[in-house]
Amino acid sequence: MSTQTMPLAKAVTAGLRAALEADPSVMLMGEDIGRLGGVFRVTDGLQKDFGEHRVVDTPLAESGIVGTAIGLAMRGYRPVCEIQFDGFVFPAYDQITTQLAKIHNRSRGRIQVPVVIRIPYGGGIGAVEHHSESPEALFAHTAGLRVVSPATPQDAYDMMRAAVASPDPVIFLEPKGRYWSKGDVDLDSPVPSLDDAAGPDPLGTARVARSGTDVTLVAYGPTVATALSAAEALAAEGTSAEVVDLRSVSPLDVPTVAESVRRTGRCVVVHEAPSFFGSGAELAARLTEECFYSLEAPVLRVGGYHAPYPVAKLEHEYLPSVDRVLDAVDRTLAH
Amino acid sequence: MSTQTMPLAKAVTAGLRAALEADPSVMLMGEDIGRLGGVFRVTDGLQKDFGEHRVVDTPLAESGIVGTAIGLAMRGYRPVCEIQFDGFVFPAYDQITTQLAKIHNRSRGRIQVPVVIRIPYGGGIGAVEHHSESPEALFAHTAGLRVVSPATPQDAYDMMRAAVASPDPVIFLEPKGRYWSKGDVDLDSPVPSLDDAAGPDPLGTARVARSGTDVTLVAYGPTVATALSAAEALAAEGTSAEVVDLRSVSPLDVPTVAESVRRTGRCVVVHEAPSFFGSGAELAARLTEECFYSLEAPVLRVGGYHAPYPVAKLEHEYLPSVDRVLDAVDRTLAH
Amino acid sequence: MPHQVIDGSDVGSADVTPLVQLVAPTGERVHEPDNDGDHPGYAARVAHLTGDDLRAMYRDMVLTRRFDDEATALQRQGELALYAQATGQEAAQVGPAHALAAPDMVFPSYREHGILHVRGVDPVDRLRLYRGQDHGGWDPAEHNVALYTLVIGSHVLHATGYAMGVQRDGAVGTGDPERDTAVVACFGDGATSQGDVSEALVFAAVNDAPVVFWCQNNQWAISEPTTRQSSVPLYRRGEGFGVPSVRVDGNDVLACYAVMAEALERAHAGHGPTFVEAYTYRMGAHTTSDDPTRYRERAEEEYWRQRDPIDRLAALLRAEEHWDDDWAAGVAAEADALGETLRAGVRALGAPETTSMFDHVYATPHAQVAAERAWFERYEAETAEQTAQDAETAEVAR
Amino acid sequence: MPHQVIDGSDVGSADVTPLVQLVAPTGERVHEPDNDGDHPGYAARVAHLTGDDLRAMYRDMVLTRRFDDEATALQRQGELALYAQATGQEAAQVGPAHALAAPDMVFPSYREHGILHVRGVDPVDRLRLYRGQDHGGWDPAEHNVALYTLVIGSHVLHATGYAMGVQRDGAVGTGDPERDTAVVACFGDGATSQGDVSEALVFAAVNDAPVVFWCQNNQWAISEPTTRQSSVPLYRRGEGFGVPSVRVDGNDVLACYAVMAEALERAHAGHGPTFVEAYTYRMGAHTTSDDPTRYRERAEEEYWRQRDPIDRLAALLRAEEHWDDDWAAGVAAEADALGETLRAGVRALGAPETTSMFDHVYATPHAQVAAERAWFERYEAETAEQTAQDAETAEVAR
Ligand SMILES: Cc1ncc(C[n+]2csc(CCOP(=O)(O)OP(=O)(O)O)c2C)c(N)n1
Ligand SMILES: Cc1ncc(C[n+]2csc(CCOP(=O)(O)OP(=O)(O)O)c2C)c(N)n1
Ligand SMILES: [Mg+2]
Ligand SMILES: [Mg+2]
Repeated sequence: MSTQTMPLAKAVTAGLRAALEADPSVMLMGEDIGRLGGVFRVTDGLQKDFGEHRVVDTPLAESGIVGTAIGLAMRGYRPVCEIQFDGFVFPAYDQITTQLAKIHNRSRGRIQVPVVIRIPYGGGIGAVEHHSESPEALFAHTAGLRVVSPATPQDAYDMMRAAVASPDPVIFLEPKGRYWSKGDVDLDSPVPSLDDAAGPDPLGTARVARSGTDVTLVAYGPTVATALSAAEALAAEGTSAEVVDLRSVSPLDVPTVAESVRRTGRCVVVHEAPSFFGSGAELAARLTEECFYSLEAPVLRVGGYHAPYPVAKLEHEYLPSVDRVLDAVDRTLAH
Repeated sequence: MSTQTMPLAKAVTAGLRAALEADPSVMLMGEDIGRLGGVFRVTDGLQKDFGEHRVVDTPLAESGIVGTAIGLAMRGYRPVCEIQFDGFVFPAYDQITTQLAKIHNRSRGRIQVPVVIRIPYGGGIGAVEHHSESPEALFAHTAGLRVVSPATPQDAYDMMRAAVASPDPVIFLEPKGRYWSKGDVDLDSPVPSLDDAAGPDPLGTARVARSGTDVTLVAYGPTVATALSAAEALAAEGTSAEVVDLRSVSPLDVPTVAESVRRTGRCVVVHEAPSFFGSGAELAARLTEECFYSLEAPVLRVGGYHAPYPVAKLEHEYLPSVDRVLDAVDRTLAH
Repeated sequence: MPHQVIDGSDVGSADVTPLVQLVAPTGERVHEPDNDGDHPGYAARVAHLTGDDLRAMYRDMVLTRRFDDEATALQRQGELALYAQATGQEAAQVGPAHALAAPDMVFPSYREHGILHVRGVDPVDRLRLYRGQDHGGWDPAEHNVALYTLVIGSHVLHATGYAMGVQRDGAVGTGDPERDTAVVACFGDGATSQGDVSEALVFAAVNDAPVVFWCQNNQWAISEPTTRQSSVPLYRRGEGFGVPSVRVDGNDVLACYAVMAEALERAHAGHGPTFVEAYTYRMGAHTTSDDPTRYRERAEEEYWRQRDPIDRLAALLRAEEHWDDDWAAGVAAEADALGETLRAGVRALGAPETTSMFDHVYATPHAQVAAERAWFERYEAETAEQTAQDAETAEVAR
Repeated sequence: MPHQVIDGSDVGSADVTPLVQLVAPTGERVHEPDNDGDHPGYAARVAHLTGDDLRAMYRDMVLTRRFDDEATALQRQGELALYAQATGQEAAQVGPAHALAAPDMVFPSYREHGILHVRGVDPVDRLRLYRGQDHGGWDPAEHNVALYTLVIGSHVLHATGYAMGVQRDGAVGTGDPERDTAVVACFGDGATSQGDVSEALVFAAVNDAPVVFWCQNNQWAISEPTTRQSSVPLYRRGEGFGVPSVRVDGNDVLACYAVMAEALERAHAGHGPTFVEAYTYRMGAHTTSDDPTRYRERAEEEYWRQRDPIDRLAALLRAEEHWDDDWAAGVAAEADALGETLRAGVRALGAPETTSMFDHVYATPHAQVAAERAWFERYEAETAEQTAQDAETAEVAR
């Protein structure tokens, strides 16, 4: 049996290893990903096993990493770039937004740029400035990028392989605060296919993580566990919460969430990124359009504040907590 | 009498001129803003009048422009940076997001970085790739920045002076498709004060551009004129539309819009930027929270599509048109 | 690297830094001293070029110039949204293009009409972008020419990454001319200020990537002279990153050919990148939207008109008796034919399908695009129906 | 610029590029030939330093080392979230800091503990960031030291812009030492790859900005050796941009002082920027989170431990008879006292007010912040009340 229990970080490693083994055009690029194995050790051992030409320690320049990855992709490679921390993706923002996202379109489909940008993101690890941010909305607004975040080791493994297989660029957000959370991973699970237009989108389909009837909690990445804990607490109080793990921020699987909200009539979206102009806004707008007559209360949002991510000593006041989710559920039930 | 009729572009020029005259620490920086007067001639004549040290032709490097502007601000200057076109702001995105937006906070209020980033934005001028985009949502999500866009020559003049006077960084989005639209400008209007915490926020207060009772149209920058034309057409059909010109995207003047929506019960938000993760999403989410029991229909959005801004030959299919606004109003009235 | 040291005061009004020159403005060959070391001198690199070769270069330069004139006229007639001329830079484009081997890949900026012409990219396709009809226009794989990139400097990193891919494919240092591949990144003087260009030099240098940084210093970045971008000649930029660098007279097609040939040889052999500053002049406006009278002197333009690269090659052809009036008339006729093809072809380019704006946003289905496309198709159909109905009603009422 | 050419093989294991050195690792002065031209030689720039001056440098280096040790211990005890040692780089920090004039402004990266110490930034304040208690920690205006910047390279542009402001203020070339102002941008070998650093060189060069690019090449950017960032010695980077450049032995405090003194003189006089590569070694881990055993050899660390900059200065002091055991004991006692201050001070730093995360987001009122702050205050109050009620209920139930 190939099912193993492992932390989420190691499931990403396993996904990368599987991708490197399956396809010689796959390569990894980033700062310190070689001998060091990355600051989170996600690429640990991969340079030793696949060589310096496939697991590349790059110069300290994020625009250069993504820009050269684009060139490599044009030559037929499938580069997976590691950005060391969320706050350091911005030097590469131009290459991602004006180039990576647009080249397939610019070429009218003649060129594919299958680049994956791995970003350990989110807070809760007691870090200094720029090491705890959640930039998903800043990528989702730009067409041409897929933006995903796994919440479980199995999804980390499956989604990483699907991301590498994707002909479209993928912003792969790894919830670093959950890197050490363990779960079972079936290492023999098939690589989800992206070619089947009729089938479900393997990178864009939400997952009902817990069924419920009274309220829908929507989360992704690091807040799925928060939402599940909140659902647990609510169950103890007699409220049945459904938890939807989005997995993807672009596209959003609105049908799955809307189906849930039509049943429960209430919805709370939970993410670490600031609420203002965040994923919760898009979801709330969309759900209100789709479920107007089913909603008993406005879709509520529990997210970060419109402030720079605070100092580590305050991050637990900033991050969406179980208590804040419960508070929002109370408010939505009070309607 | 100091009221003159002038196109919006010239009202920006007048605002810059007034700011340069009023405060010797004000300076302009950008590519081709000197002898050429900028590709839109917005800075025409200013280098001649204020010298090469106050109106600076910079090297061709947007990160360098914003990064050195930050340093100049730290030394007590008030730089106004011109980004030549919307699509070229991204090389400066890191400096704007991780530095400009955060330095005041990082220093716990000890340092102010009063930098204005002028960006001619939006479409409709038949331009090539990267010359017609609307990046406001990509700035509004980041705390520490003000994001504004004037729709009239008077506002362009007043808001430019307020932006330069602002101790906070301002992303100043100039609707380039309306650069040649004329209006009256009172050149003696006082510079709006930003110090008065009790008074209305001179950079963050919406304006009711037309009163109405049946539906609220919310717009800013280039789409205000579109919304007004739609309101005109609706009036002919017997529907009374109120038009709110937001003027600011961060902050959003939710109270003004909510007050309107509580009266009309219906709302359509119109902007050129893609709807997905756009300003309309935030507004819809917020208005639904604030006006849940007043809304007769979901807040609808008329915006750009989730696709790169198209080739010039198709831009009028992409841009929110009067017809598309009318269609959305029909849909909201059908609820 | 051998540097041919010639007093540049003849070609640069202000800048007197030495640069490689093989043909003087008068059309005579410049005699280059023999080189020490392993590398042939630059003159040796053009010694094999026959009269036919030189005439082919001349033809390409003339056709490139005509392309510019026709495109400019089409823009004036409203057929193009914009156009950026290469006029004055034909030697700096046709010269290097003639030195390229078939597998070599070029990453142009937006003004490399001469290179695209030599590589065989269809002339009408080359104007799709400027017509506002396409963001690209041709298939990069067909002629090994990447698409134009309008964000200054970005593609220089793509070229470098592509070259890193070439290395991984083992397509350098094999000695097989059908196999060994170099990559050329074209950019301007202004572009050298962009961080991306510097980062490309870093990546190319530490990886020994087979890339040639071909910088056409046409002395202007829109309205800004090169002195706003650098206080020293631009070719020195490469050296600071460990990339061998050379400055060439960009109005001397043979010197450009020779310098590119050397750089390609290095790249093909697996010896890494080269940085070239081709010192030339943008004789026209930045684009059809630009007005150079606002920022530069007529005298300067006149000075450079006297140093037209096409005239220089014509002078060489005459001096070396390769010129032939019948042949020249044939080239002129070809240019006329090109003009006609272009006018007819551009006018025939229709507008793309409206729904095409939803095409190729992703290579795989994406729910948001699918939903918006479906909405748009419904909306378009309804609008069309409404328009038809309105017309009918109007008909009936009449 | 005079380049003191010394065989560097003694200080660099792999790299044998010449570099300025005034004190040999054994503690003897290196005899520098007289310079031609207007500039004094580097040795002349340290000739005025007295025994007291040298002892002051030694003291600052020892206190900087102790600061590192104490901060590292505090991190291990859980009092700091993270810490980045300067150990091994004391000469490359204390040397230049001693050369600074009062009005000069320093833009540090995140490892410049030696510079901050010399400039007088409060030691406890210097650890607020690393405690996760503040994103900054001190008032930049108080000691002319900007805040630490964690996005590699960004602040090098800020320094350049600040220097452009200095020029506009007329605070260069006045000859008045209280007025003439230079700006120092500190960054590492890894940072040189960032586009922002190159752009800063562009802006500084074309504007003749009074900025010194002080690059401490400590041979590692976390796990990557400098060969991953450049194929040539880093000091050459500046030259490619037209910025005079020099390489100095970063473990020789006098050479660092002298080279900085020259660069400052140039900046103060209005003669523009200088690029300095201070060739040194990061003796410790990158930060307390790092594990260098994964990527470098013990032998290399040992090699450099033998070349400790503090030992070198001690040897010089001994060789020139400035050493005094009582004085040395005094310095050690001072270091002990610093340790105590630090331990007590850091432990006493409370957590900030929870609502402080809404402070200073903007300097002016902003509706979104105001609304969220109001919500948070209500929520906090309710939660507190709820907790109190729960406690009461529990009390009653008992
Ligand atoms: C990132 C970016 N900033 C600004 C522009 C606007 N722009 C287009 S061309 C140009 C000047 C380019 O000068 P140069 O690199 O010398 O090339 P040339 O046009 O002279 O061939 C500028 C500023 C752009 N296209 N991209
Ligand atoms: C833009 C950016 N990318 C990545 C990082 C993560 N990071 C922090 S320090 C460092 C290495 C810096 O090396 P160097 O510039 O040599 O300075 P040193 O730490 O050796 O003093 C890296 C990659 C960062 N802080 N900023
Ligand atoms: Mg140019
Ligand atoms: Mg280092």
